[in-house]
Amino acid sequence: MPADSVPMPGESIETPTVVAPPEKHVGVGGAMTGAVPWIDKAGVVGGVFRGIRSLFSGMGVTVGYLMRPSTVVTQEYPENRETLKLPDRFRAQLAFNHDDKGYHKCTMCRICEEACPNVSIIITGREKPAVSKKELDSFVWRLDSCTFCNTCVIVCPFGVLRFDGTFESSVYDRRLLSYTLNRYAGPVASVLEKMEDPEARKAAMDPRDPYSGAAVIAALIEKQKATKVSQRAAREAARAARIAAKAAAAAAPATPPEAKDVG
Amino acid sequence: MSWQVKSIAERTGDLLPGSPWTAVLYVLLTILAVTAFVTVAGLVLIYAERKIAAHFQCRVGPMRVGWHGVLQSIADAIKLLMKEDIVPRDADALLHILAPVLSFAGMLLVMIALPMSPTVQVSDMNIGVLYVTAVSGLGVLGILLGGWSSNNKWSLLGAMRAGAQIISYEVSATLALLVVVLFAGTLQLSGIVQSQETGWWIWRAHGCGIVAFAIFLIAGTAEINRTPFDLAEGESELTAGFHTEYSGLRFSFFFLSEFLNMFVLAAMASTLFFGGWMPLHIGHFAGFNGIMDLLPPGLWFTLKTTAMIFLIMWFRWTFPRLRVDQLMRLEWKILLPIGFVNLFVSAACVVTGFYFFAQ
Amino acid sequence: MSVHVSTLQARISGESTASSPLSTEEYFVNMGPQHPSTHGVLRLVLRLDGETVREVVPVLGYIHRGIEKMGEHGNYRQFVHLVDRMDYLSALANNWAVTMVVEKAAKMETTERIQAIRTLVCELQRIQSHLLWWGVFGMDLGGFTPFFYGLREREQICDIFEKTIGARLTMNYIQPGGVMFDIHPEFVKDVKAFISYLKPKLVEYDALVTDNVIIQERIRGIGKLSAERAIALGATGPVLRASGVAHDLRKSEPYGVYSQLDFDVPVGKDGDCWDRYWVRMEEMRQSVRMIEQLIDNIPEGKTFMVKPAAKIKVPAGVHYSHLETARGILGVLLVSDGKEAPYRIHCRTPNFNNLWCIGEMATGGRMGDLVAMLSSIDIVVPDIDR
Amino acid sequence: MDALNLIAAVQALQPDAKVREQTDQPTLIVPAHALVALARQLRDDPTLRFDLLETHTAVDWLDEDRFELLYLLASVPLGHHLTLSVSIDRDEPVVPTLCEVYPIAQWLEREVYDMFGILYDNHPDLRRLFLEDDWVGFPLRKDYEDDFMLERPE
Repeated sequence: MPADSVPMPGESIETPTVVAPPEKHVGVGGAMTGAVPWIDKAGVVGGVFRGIRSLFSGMGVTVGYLMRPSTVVTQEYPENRETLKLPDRFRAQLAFNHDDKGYHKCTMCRICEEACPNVSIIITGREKPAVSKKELDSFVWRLDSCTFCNTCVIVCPFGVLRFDGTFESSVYDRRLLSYTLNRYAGPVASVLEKMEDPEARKAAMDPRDPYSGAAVIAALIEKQKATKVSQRAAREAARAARIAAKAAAAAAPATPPEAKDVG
Repeated sequence: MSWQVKSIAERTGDLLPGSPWTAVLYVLLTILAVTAFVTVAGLVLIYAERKIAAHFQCRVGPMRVGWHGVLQSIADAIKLLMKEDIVPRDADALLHILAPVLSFAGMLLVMIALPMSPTVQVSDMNIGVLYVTAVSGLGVLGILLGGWSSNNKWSLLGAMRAGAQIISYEVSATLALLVVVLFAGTLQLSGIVQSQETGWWIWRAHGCGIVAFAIFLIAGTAEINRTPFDLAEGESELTAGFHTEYSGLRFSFFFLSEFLNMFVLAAMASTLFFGGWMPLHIGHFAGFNGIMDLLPPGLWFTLKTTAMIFLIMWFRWTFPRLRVDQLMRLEWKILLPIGFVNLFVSAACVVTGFYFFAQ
Repeated sequence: MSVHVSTLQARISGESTASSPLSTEEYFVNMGPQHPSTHGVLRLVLRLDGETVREVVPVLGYIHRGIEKMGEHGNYRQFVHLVDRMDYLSALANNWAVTMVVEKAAKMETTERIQAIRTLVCELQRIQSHLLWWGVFGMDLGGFTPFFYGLREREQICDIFEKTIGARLTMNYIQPGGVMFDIHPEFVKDVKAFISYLKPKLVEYDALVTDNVIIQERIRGIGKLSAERAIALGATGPVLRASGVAHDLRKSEPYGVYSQLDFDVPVGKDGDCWDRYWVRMEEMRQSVRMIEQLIDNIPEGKTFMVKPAAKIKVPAGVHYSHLETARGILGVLLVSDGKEAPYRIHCRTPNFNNLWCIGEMATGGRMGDLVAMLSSIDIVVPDIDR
Repeated sequence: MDALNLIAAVQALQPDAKVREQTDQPTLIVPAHALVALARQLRDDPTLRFDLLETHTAVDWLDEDRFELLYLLASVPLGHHLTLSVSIDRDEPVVPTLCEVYPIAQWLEREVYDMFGILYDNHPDLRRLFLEDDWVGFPLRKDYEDDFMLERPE
């Protein structure tokens, strides 16, 4: 490309542009910015009148809304609870899809737990599975750390999870923000439905308190504390080894000449 | 017909004829009356501002306390009374405490000169206009002291802006007042009202009145630190300007005096240019004047003042703020020359008697 | 070698440069971290001479969350939702920037429908962002009412997003391989209703703010930035375009379906606050134009090309792609070592560079001008700090 | 200008520059001492005109014991891109500053100093950008350890 055809900044390549802010300057001829002494500026009277007119047109806009109370957009929240309808997809609280009988389909595959960006989902299994191989004990969801990214919902292969619009979730105790989503511990719906005896079904299921998540998290934290101590010890040992190795590497080239000198 | 002017002073005299306690009783009654009025008017104004602002902005404003939030101001007052009263550690404590009182006192003192109806006026001085101009200047002292004593750079900036602004605009406001004084031929506020018996000065003075009114309105808005001239507070620039460091009761003093100053401005504007409590009269057209007289003068005053207040609120909720140097240019390069020319023209009108219904 | 590491304290304890005997003592004042017009937790240390600004020293980091470090600890899909929290007013564009670099690096395919939906929601969000900016701009200049009008219209866009995306601010909608949901059945109808609602409002905005004499006097001729300086300071987006440089990635390196759309790039002349204001107002109109062209022509097709749970493997190397958000060029630099998590991920955010211009603009101006300039740059602080 | 021509043109200016593999933009590895001179040439050359430093960041290659500095240049009028890559020793991370060529580098380099501890020679105002002045360590280095850092439970 020849140098003289190079566009300058501003005249960039084949971009259709709308240039130039409108020239109609409604200011008072620079009288107030002080750029030009106001008497010298031609058309200052017209400028002043245009300026005043612009003020009135602005006042017209505001008074227009004052005169029309129908334009009020305020929603008075607790009063409009009845009519307030949030869209279906609104992400406010994670919930389990239980079928009509109250069964869920969670197989404890832990895909959602892995997909969760910040460990807001904690899944624990039962110690002694009664019926099937893997049985869900509690599916804990931490509202306090959830970012509502919806990833868990879309990755779930069985459609167990959904976000619903129950947005009034404020509580006075932070620990209450850890919910146990499953209503019972035990096998998945497919296993339960194969069981003919309703009593056996009931025996396989263990009711779960929605607010028992805090206990699960507390136990997890205790466990992590213990592992963290050992992890830190290992890390520090590795660090010391690294430093020692580096020191040795630094000392190594220095040693031979010394030896030479002695020799 | 002519209105009988009878102030509280005379009425107190009727109550206890010849007693030496008259003066004491008079002072007590005045304090009670003015304080009660100021409190009620302040609460009403704050509520009105919030509601009007809300509807300008497609909102509903306070709705929860009382019917449509009518008790909101009272709830706010209680809240402000109960708040912690903070004096910053390195502030000049005495001046910090004194500043809101001064500001409030300036506003209260103006209040006693306002003729709200022929019978409701605390003190009808023969130098009324001069008194109002002088005493309302006291408010700026409170603002300056408050900003300076807070030991905060934002407060200081706000106070300096306010000082420069109020003192500058006082000049224009006074020039506009002088126009009416010239036409009325008196400084007494009740006299000015009486002089408008054949029509308001805004239309009787061949445009001089309109120009003077416009200047007075602009300068007055600047004096009471409201948008578009709220540089002293300058919420988006100086956080809160001179009252950044004030809380609780002391803040409410500043707040209340700001709102009551708006009332004072509106009352002065309506007194000087719209006849105060004087009903709408057209010359010596007795039939029309008689119909207009059916409404009591107190109501006329209230209506005019309310309209003025609404206008000032309308400005505030429509316009953005000027910059500090533009503010000064507006005053010294635009308003002041116009004001002077206007004064000369009106003087010529008065000398030649060239205005409507000149006696 | 002269590497000297300084501190903030040393930086702001310089001597007064008062030159004439008339000039007063200069002083430092902290604007922020909590200040109404720094729009968040930005701190500007100002050296003032009376009302005149002599120097601006931005102090950043009050909302630094280490998003780049967090990105190294999760996989690519998990990084997408983090960038929502950078420039929260163009969360969708942020999503798209990450998605774009991941798709480009991992050679994932998309359909026309996906690209059209992405373009559509991003343009809607550009309007949304500019509306909020317009309101805040009015408020920073002291007029309170524009703020409510701007938010009122923005609310409608948020409602549209709520229906389709399920969130109002932090969307996490545009994902590597598609978009999280197909558009809501009522989306087209809602957008059309909104567009016809917005058009008269834009005229009203002109009456209330654009033509207002006080606004014009306040923002004309202040905060000037020449084209050369704007580029040298790394400004992008409306700030650069207001200086007269028609640099818009939607035109120069079209992504999405921008190449099929007919729109103009608004360009200013002097690079002052007024030009920046005007460019943004015009951009809203151009976005309306784009949406009108697109809304009836969303092609059919799939909206998610891969299984959401599928792992994304990005070949080792350095990958970079950028796009135009409401504030300028957002680039995502991805350094991969072939594993599931990025080795290093860096976001080139528009606000970071745009804020850098404030030092040059504001010097010599007044306090009130500084607020107008800061507002005309349209900063979003979390985007600066990341 | 397309990638091949671009690389040829830059290599004509700086013969030491080598092409970096595994990138999706034309990327050249440049020795640290030649960086400033090359950047100035790139900016001023009328056929190249890289007037915009789009971003600058570093990568910590812990295993190879080096920092890789990436300078992403773009040309606003000509619309092409180029990345410069500079490798420096991890133990002595000093590199000349680009502040004089691209003013924006002042902040970008401060960020990189803040996060990686890379020292910029002749930088006019080198101090931390995001973190406090008394922060210990450089968070984006791969060997940065922080007891408060959240870890994913296994």
